Amino acid sequence: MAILIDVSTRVLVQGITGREGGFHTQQMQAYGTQVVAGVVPGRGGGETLGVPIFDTVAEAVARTGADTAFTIVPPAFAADAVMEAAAAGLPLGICVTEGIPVLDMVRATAFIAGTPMRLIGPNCPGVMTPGQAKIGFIPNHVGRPGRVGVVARSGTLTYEVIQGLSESGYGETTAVGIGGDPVLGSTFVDILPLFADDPATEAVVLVGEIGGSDEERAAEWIRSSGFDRPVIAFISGRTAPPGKRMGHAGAIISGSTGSAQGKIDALTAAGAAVADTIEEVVRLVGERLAP
Amino acid sequence: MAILIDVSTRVLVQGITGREGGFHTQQMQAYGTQVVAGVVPGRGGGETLGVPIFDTVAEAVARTGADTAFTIVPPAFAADAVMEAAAAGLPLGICVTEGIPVLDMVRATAFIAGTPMRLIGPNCPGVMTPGQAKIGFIPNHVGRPGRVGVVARSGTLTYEVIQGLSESGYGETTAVGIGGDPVLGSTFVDILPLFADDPATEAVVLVGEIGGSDEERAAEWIRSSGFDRPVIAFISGRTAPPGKRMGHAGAIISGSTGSAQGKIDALTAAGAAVADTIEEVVRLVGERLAP
Amino acid sequence: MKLLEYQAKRQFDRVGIEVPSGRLARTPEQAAAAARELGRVAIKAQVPIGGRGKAGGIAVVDTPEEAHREAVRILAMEIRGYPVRSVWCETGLEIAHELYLGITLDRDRRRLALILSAAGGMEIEEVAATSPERIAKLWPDPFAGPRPFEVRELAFAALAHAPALTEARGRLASALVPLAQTLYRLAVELDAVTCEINPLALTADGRLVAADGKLEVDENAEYRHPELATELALDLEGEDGRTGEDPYEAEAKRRGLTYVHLPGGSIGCIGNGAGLVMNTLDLIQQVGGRPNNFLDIGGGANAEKVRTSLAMILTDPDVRGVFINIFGGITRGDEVARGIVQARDELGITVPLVVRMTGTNEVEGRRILAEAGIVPGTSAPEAARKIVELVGGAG
Amino acid sequence: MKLLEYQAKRQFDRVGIEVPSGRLARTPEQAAAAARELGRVAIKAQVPIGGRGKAGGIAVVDTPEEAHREAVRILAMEIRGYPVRSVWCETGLEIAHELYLGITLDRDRRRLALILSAAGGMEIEEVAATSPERIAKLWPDPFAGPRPFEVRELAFAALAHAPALTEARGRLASALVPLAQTLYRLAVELDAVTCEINPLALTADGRLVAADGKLEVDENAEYRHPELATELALDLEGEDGRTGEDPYEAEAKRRGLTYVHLPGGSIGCIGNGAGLVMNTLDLIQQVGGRPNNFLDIGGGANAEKVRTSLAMILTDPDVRGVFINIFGGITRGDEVARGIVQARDELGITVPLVVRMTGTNEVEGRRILAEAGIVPGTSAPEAARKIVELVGGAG
Repeated sequence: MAILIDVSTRVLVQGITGREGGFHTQQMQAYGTQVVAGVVPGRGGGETLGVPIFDTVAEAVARTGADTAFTIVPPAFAADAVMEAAAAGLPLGICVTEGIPVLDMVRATAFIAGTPMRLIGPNCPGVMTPGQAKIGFIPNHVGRPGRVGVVARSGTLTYEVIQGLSESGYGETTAVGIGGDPVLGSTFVDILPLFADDPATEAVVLVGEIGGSDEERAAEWIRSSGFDRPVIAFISGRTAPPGKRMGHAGAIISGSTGSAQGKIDALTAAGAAVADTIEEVVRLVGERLAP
Repeated sequence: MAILIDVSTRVLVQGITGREGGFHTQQMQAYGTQVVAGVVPGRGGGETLGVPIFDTVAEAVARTGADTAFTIVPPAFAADAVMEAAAAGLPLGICVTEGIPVLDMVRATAFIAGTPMRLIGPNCPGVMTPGQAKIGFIPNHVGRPGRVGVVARSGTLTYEVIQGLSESGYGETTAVGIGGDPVLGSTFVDILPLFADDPATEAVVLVGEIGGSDEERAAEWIRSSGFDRPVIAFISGRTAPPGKRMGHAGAIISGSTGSAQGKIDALTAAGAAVADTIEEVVRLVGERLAP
Repeated sequence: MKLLEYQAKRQFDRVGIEVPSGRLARTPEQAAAAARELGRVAIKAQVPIGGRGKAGGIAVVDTPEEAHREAVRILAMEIRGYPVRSVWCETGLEIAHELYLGITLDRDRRRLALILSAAGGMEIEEVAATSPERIAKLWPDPFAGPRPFEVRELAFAALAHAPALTEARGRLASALVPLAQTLYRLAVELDAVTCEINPLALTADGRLVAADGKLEVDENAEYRHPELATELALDLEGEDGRTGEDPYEAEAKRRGLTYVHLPGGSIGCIGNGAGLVMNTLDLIQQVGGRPNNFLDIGGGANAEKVRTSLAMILTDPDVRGVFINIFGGITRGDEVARGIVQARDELGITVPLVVRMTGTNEVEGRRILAEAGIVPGTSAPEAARKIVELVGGAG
Repeated sequence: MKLLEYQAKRQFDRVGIEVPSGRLARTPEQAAAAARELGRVAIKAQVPIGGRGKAGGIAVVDTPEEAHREAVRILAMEIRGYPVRSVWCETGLEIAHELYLGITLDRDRRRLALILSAAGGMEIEEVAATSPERIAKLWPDPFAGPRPFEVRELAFAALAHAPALTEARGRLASALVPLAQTLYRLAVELDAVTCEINPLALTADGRLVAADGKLEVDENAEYRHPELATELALDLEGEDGRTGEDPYEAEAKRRGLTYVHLPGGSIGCIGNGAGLVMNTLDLIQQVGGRPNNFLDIGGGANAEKVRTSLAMILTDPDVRGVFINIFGGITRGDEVARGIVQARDELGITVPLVVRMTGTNEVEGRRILAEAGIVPGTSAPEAARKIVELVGGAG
């Protein structure tokens, strides 16, 4: 079992002829992900990497039955690309673009709220269901089919956690990098219920960081929903100086809800085990999984 | 029985302290309509005509249980007033204001589409359920409780029809003046189904005019819905010279759908009886009502 | 309120939509100067109505002398009733393809519609009627306006029917995004109910240029754009004050009345509400009379407005009787009655006045009329028969 | 990007939000001239940080001589690290009441929030914490912006807690509608994540005036507002090029790097991805080391960027070793490895380099490093222990 993507997922790539778009399409194909269409306005009718190209998402969907958009276009065009995919009726979009103006995402998320789309990202590493499919940047070799769900804000820490879980033999059901921007398509509280509905997920690792209140809201959800699987959390940025901008637009300490300690306290109070290091994350997962 | 308004309707007046607002509030009170609140920003806490005034619609609704807005404010402020009433959750709004910029109504109708409100108007004479309540301009003495539903674009022709039906003894269930603007909250196809659901309405008089395609769409609805009561129609403006603007922004002949003959043909084909004069309307109603 | 071509183009230019270089000329000398400056130009009559090309209102000239001669000719023209007050002298374009891009109010959808076709030019209406698939339409969200992807979808749909543009479609779609967004913003800014570029010229060197423009502003929103109304009035009225409109209608507009002249008719008509007045006209015609006008005093008119309206109607000597049809709702019978009596007395009206009065404050209104010797009826058909009887039938 | 007060006010003024009259002065002479022109003025230090009043960066003066003297003093100040480059000389207001009006990004709601309070001034944050009911909030539709009735509702909610304004609330609500709409449009136009008027002064004669202003532009959207960035750079860097920022951070910004300096630390840190670098800092600290910086090469960095980053880090002589932590995703190990080897050779780096490398193209990357004599690890905690061992612990 898995969430969001699996072996049947049919991916459409927006920006497939770009340098990064092409490289990561190849990586996804190598992983076994079904890439069924590319969309590049004005280049419809062509082909790249064995994938047909279309002028519009609507046409690509009509012709290929794509069900998931992978958006990897420059920041100035990304919000519009996400809206195009949402308007075409796609139920899932994954946008990895970094540096999108935040008001573009305010408008894009408002728009997709009126469509069937669930958006992951932007500025996220994507999603991997080991052994089935991956969409985004997560390195192909790190995942291993298994028992643990992963949801993380930081891209590289997503990789760290996946690698740790894989090397220890626990493996992952699905790993979701939700991204580090202030305005995201999905936050922890949007992803955790999906794991709750996935019987194969025996525990969840939540990787947060300073800034915003997504971790606090996750803690509140864990508490109020009666989520019945162990949650192991990790919060990065504990040594970050307050008020310094740490690269992720979201990672600014603002008020008590943004601090690492506030998040750790909230998660602990909700029954999550909070680790100090990635190694400890893996150890705590092991202690909590049924033998 | 009736549609839209009845003896239990609780009306809130936006613009109650204006010259027209005050006069027509008195007329409505004289008719027995329950006017429970007025809204005039900055004059909350006051009272006029025995009606308490509030600063906002939301407060007026919370404090008085008003369920219908009567909007009689100058054109520059009317669309905003309608949106305020819609945002406050009112299920019915009746806006009589004439001269509202059409793009204001484009925005207002888009806004209220996301609210519970059904809007009648703008630039309409309002609604009367004889013997129970009236909201708007329809003269108090013309109506008489009875058997016929009336839906009309022109205000004054609404009065003519009501008077004719009343004097002939048939009377009305409810008469609805939907207004003459190009962008309306409700058109014929929005009101006809309400009469279909009202067992007391034994026949419907539809008063259209040149311009737009609302009459054609009404004909299509009558045909496709299997509406089971006689429809007697009247189309005004048959001697109007093409291309001349006739005061109602909507009454411009534009393409074949806008012409009087096109409308008459469509309604006739849908089984409606089309009269040449108001007197004939009344006669045709009489012929079709059960004795 | 329909703007003239050059006014529409000035608006386009202001918001960054490319238009051909041009100069407005109100005299042949100015036209010659424009040709001296710009070289080969088209001299185009500025009238708020279509069909000027067929009427001879456009000429292409190569020299200042020719420009002068053609301007003399065109400035002396009257096109479908509109005297030509000015000409727009504009450089030509090397046009590779003519597209159509327009915005108009769609009543049924309650939105502005954005319309694009690769089949621009004079026959766009015919194309729309015979090959609707060649016309692509979009109804943008009224708050967000057209989004880039929506315009691209529109563009690819429209260009799919123009094989000559297949290669260029990606570039054209990209160029149409800001153009359509700008045009839409302009329409919203100006409260336009029509905002059209036809043809939208794709030039030989790949630019998109507005070769002609139409802009019509919602009359209910004119109060938000007083500068446009002022500008237009200046352009339509020459030094002689002739506007090209029916003189009675021009006068009525000056007096702030909603009036349509029906020349040759003998019965003046006044009523409250457009539907009622239209019906009044129909009634008169049905019993063999000929109405002279449509005059709607609107809702809530006072005595003064009634007086002004009666005075207006009687400026046409063809009017041999007046039918006043009042069904008071927001309009009050007593106010109307006072206006009628005042007008009769002050203006010394001698033609027959037939008044039908019912509705709000009708008792008081009828009393005022009766005291002044005017006997009001309550039935409109009867009143119509009476005025036709008094004035005589059609012809 | 935080604008200075006078820049924010210039934006307010441009869109029609009233601000007090003022002049920018970069010299005491200009300040004296401003006082001569405007009379009694406040001389206000222009620094992109709060607390300047308490720091002595504001003075009210009555004469040009006083203005000169105070400008000399304030222009010599450094406020929380920022040298004062200019002063804003502004006329005073007769303030009857101080309100607060602000717009800021609300992450949870994914919208801009419009915030209004009748309790404006310095203590607004305290009011928000202790009397939240005195702060009214609105989250306007991102496409439509705040609608008049929404602003009125906001205004009546905020003013309900200010008995002194009860009588004036209707007039204030009316005035706040265009003000809030204009401020919101400005925020959207400038991609502002904060746009604040505090205090919003209600003057004795009933006007609403922006007595102070804060404007922060989203860094991701700076490319849409190059003029603002240019203007701000001119104002922050004096003739000596000092910006008031940490000199290492200023240098890093010039080089286009995402770098935060942690003065006094001994271990330079480089990683790909903010989360990973933050975690790298945490790891070093956990095993007793002191990181000198945060440097995120971001996703997809090439060899050149790695070289530039290493060079940057080593400009601080306190750095006695470097930890490079790479978990390749969009970043490719081979590119990073090439950059490390190039940098070491070209820059002649002698301090220890510890590289942790895994992820995309790690095999090729590790081969390149190994061939160059750099032995990469794959475990971050191990690598952290190693660099701390080589450099020595904290202190």
